[in-house]
Amino acid sequence: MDSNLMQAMLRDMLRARAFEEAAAQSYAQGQIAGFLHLYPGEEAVAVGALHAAEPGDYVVSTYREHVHALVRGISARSIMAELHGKKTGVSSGMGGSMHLFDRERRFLGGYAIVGETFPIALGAGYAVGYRKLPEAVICFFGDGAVNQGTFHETLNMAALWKLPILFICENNHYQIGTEIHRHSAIVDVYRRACAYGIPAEQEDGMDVLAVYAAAQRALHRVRSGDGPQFLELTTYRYRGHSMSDPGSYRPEAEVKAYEAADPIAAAIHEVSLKYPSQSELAAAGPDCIRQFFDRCCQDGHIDDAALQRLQSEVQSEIDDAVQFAIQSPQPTMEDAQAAFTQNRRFETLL
Amino acid sequence: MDSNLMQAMLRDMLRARAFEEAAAQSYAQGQIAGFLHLYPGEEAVAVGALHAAEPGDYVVSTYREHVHALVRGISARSIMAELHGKKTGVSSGMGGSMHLFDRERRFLGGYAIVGETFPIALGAGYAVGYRKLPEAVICFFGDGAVNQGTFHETLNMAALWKLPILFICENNHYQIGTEIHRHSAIVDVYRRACAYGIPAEQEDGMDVLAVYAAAQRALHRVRSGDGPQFLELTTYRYRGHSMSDPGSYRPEAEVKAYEAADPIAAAIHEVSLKYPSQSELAAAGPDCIRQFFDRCCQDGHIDDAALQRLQSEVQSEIDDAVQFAIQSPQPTMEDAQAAFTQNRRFETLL
Amino acid sequence: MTDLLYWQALNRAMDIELAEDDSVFTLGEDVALYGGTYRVTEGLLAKYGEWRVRDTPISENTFTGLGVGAAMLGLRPVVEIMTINFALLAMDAIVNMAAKIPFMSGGQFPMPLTIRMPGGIARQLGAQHSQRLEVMFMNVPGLRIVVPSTPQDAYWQLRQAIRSDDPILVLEHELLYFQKGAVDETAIAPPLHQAQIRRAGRDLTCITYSRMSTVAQEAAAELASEGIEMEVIDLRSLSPIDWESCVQSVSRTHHCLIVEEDCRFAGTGAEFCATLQEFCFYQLDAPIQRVAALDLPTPFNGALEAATIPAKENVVQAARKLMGLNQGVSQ
Amino acid sequence: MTDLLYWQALNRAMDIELAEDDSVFTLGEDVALYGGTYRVTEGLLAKYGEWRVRDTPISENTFTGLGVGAAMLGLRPVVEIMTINFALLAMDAIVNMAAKIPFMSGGQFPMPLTIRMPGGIARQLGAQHSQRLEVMFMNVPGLRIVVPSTPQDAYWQLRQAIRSDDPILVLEHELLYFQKGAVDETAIAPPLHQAQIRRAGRDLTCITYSRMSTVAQEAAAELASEGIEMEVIDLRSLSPIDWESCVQSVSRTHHCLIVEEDCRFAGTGAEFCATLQEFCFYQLDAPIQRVAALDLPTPFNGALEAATIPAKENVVQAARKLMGLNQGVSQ
Ligand SMILES: Cc1ncc(C[n+]2csc(CCOP(=O)(O)OP(=O)(O)O)c2C)c(N)n1
Ligand SMILES: Cc1ncc(C[n+]2csc(CCOP(=O)(O)OP(=O)(O)O)c2C)c(N)n1
Ligand SMILES: [Mg+2]
Ligand SMILES: [Mg+2]
Repeated sequence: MDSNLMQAMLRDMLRARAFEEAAAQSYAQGQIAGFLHLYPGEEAVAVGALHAAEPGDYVVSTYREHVHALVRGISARSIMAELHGKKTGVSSGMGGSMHLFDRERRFLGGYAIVGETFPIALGAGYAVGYRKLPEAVICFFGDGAVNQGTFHETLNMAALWKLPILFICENNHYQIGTEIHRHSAIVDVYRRACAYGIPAEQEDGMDVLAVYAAAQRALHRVRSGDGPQFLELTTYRYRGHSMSDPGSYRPEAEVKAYEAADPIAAAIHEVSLKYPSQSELAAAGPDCIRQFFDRCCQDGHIDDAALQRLQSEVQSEIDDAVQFAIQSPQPTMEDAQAAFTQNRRFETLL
Repeated sequence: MDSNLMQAMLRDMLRARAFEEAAAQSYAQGQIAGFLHLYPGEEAVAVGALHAAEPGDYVVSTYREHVHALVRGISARSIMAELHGKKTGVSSGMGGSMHLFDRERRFLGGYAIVGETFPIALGAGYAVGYRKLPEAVICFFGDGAVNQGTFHETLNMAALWKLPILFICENNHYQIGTEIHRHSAIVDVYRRACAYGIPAEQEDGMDVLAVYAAAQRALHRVRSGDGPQFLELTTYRYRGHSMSDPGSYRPEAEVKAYEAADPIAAAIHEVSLKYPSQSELAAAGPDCIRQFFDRCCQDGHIDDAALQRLQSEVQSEIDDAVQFAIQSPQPTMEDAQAAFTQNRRFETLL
Repeated sequence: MTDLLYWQALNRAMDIELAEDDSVFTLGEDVALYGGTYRVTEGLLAKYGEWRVRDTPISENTFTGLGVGAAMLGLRPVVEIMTINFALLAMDAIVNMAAKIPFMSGGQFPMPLTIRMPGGIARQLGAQHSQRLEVMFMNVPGLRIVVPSTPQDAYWQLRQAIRSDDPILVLEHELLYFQKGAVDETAIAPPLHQAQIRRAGRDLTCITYSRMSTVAQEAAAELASEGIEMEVIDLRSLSPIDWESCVQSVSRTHHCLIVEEDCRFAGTGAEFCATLQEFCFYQLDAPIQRVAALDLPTPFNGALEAATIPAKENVVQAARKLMGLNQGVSQ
Repeated sequence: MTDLLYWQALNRAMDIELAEDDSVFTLGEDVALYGGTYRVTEGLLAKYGEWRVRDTPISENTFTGLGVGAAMLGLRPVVEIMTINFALLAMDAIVNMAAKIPFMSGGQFPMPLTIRMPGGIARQLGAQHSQRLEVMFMNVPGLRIVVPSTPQDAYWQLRQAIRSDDPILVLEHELLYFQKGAVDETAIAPPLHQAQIRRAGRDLTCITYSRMSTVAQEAAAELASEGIEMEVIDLRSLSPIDWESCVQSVSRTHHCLIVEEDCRFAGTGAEFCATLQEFCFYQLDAPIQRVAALDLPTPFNGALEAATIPAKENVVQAARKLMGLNQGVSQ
């Protein structure tokens, strides 16, 4: 594999991790408010898949989309500024963490209502098909999202009309606190695609090279006019669902919920906002970044010194982004009104 | 097979046909208004399936539900009266053709929004499971309904919690004017069930004995705690989608729509409300009633004379139902208000 | 100037927009081969092909959302929801997506989406098929709503909606499709949201829209024979509302009657009333009155159904009562 | 009498109803193992088991519809929709099914269904998570809506809703869950839909509900220091509305101010205003005024977000202005 690509992917994985950790810190310091859904642990998915994409492709994502945006080429500055609600944010401070949009980079947004990415991707796919262009639409969603009606409705129409869409399920096995066994009749998500005749694969979402290869294959088929493709990438998130979720339902909460003598003091809310313990992490399999770095070393694409340089470059980029966000101006109510009405070509009465 | 059962099923098929034809006539005479969705051609489905059901089972149906209601044991009088909007109707004239309800016979209603039967059946199945009763819920729906999100959401939950539901798809290959190839990525509807691990079968819905046997097998599994089961019954409706639809999109409309020189005078709306021609009917396969009658004769359950007796009995029953409906009183606004508020145990202010 | 049925006027509007701009397309259940339940898209499949006139499965939320996604890529989708009753399945696409994306993206994405659907009470379709849900959309900032009551307005407003970069709902009415009226295709259209005085009058102002505009005009004719001159204002748009026209009229007549087919409680008329009492309080000689549908699901029975919605007689009586109400305490 | 947080009061209500009637059960996303996003169902799984406290997939329309079907079989489901924003996906189950089945069946099927959900603007959750959709449900005959603003009401009204045979929406508020208040579990509850005077006053009447009731009371305290005595009426129920209490108050004070968190245009306040101007027109010294949210999707930025919804200052100013408006022309 091409060394530049390997290095670029490693860099993006490091950027992704550093970005999210910085965001968590800003949140803890009260600089960021609202819901903040972080990505650590899942980096191989976004990085592998989006490195396989072309600039002409469209990307649709969820509320857990900072890393998709970052890898897609949106600057850390403008993403971080958006998380801070600033005017310089990619959505001008109107959208926030869950609603990053970038028209230029064909980033069609982060959506906060689970299941919305499907129809948006379907519409984009329809538009591409309509214009008979060689572009693809990449649609990200979680394992919990596949139980929304829109999943089903979308896959049917996408297959019926052979639209150029790559569906990527980021299966981190949890829908907030509900494990996949308790939300889905079938836990191998890719098997859902059989109901529509859509070719589907399951891949190790902790292995960025496997993700990259699978995404490339699938995108090739999409571009060849084979219609929609489906990729399930199994992964794991290290943090809770969002910054307001300790994530402590995994795994001891199950016991605790039943143990709880006093219903009001149920233990599952007491744990602090920290990472799982080393042993829990180990049980989840090797970290995707560590794993990829080892592979890069082994294949001679990088060494420890280069890694350190890379890490410090990445850290400066992210530190700069945070500074930029903090120093950026707040949007005004006039900015809000302008965002609201700027596409209005007709008069408004009164 | 038991002779009584054979005769009962034949009788119900005749009743079903006669009922619907009488309804069509009342509609043509302006006695019935609104949408009227008729069942001729599909009788084997309702009759076979519901004869396999127990009185303790629940039935959920669509706007095309007169025959389900009739076979379930609701009198022709009270169904016909409901179609006429009368106070003596099974829903007191408040529901109409698409909303037949009968609490006593566990007939949970006809629903006019496509896809609603699924969550209703799910809730009934949940209640039965909750009480650990040996009852089953039978959920009817069309081939067009499987593309609603509720289909997917329901099948997932039904399978996840192993609820006692028998899903029966009445596949007549059309969603109003849209043939199944043009609304579903997969035309063998039963294959949709694979996405939830629900056992599924496809059966000839024109053969009442095959339907009966399949429904019995499936209901047995449901009652044994095997969780939901899925049955696709292929069938054909002889009339248009409803009385306001000539049904003329089959098959010549396809040609005509493209032929139409003047867009405003497109031919597909010009055809009158009649049955398809003999040749079209023949192409659809033998009529389910004729086919079953032949079988009954062959097996010695009935002869021509008995059939004539049966037919005249059935005709009197239906004629009586029509007379009853016509002579029944209209509901009053007080009846409407009573239906609206009669379950209110709390005060209403002002 | 030709006489067209309401559905024909819509069909003409669709045809012209499809012809003039290849980014326009339409989709919905049975819009293509069948030509549309109310014939609005008749003949268009043959002319424009399946990518531009597309039959869909029964998947309202998603095919409406498809329109949103396609609009983000610069197409101008016209989504037909077969009846407004099914829009309840597509609320997420309309309210959470179409209405909010332009704003949430900081203005990056216009939303040139048109959603057409008939609503209102037709004849004995039962409670689930007899809804008037327009008020649900009025409270959603970012949506615009037009309610044409004549073939001419249907023609103009659908064309304008398709050309707008905002998401616009075009609410048709099941009982208007077969009404005939003159359509001038060369005349210059009034602004999309401007109200229209359908009949001038000095004694009281009737604010109404959609099919009730016809009912109100009939009532006005009857009232005139008794010497009561009722001005009838057809709003044509429910969001935004042309308050200016309403205020001018009410300031002249000092009496205001609202006629809507919507259920009365928290219906569209509540907003008309609330804003107008604010603007015109000191000009009003009596409280604003609403004539509206009963707060009851629609009964199937024909006579009861008719009794739930305003008829000419109800409007006439309310107007008479209002004119006699100049002093004394109401209720 | 104990001091409880709002969520704890709801939790107590759930616990008691589950204990007292085995036909009660609850379901929703993360209600069981996780104990509910706002802790309302905490501890209930351990006590009642999974059939009675059920985690669901993300399938709002269908699990709400499940509640409808189960209610038809005589269970008393309490459906939690995690936030009201997701109720847009469940509109068909709520509006077309729950609200209409009792009527369409000619009264055969009661609908003892409770749907709980928090709404309103919390803190920087973005436009899709900051909705107040209550007005959408008000226009639906057959639904009843309660909006408890205190722990005591939360406790009472949830219990009453569960015991009712009508479908009832219990609209909670994200910012109220961690408010503390006294809860008397032995006191007799007022009727479910009765409004409550939170503060008496002779000069003007403020009609409000849910979290804005708190804001209005703060404003009233400030106004009192200027000599303006504002009566604060907390509606507690949006459908039906206790007009009697409102009319009595307005007839005394001759001034009416509506405070709602809803977007102003066609918001809940429109109905309050429309009906009250009708009932009280001749007692009013000035037009009824509405203090409401801006007609704008909610911006993410914290300062802008706050500026879109009414704060104490806005209420104080509106009240002052209203009291100065006794003569002259408005607007
Ligand atoms: C329609 C809807 N229901 C519920 C929620 C609340 N919610 C936010 S994220 C989430 C879990 C989604 O899980 P998954 O799809 O697996 O994505 P993940 O968070 O694991 O990346 C839920 C239930 C929502 N945002 N939208
Ligand atoms: C949600 C919804 N969308 C559209 C309709 C209009 N409609 C009524 S029946 C029907 C076709 C249903 O086809 P299918 O499920 O195959 O049942 P069939 O009529 O063939 O028995 C449609 C589109 C509806 N009633 N509800
Ligand atoms: Mg997940
Ligand atoms: Mg069909």
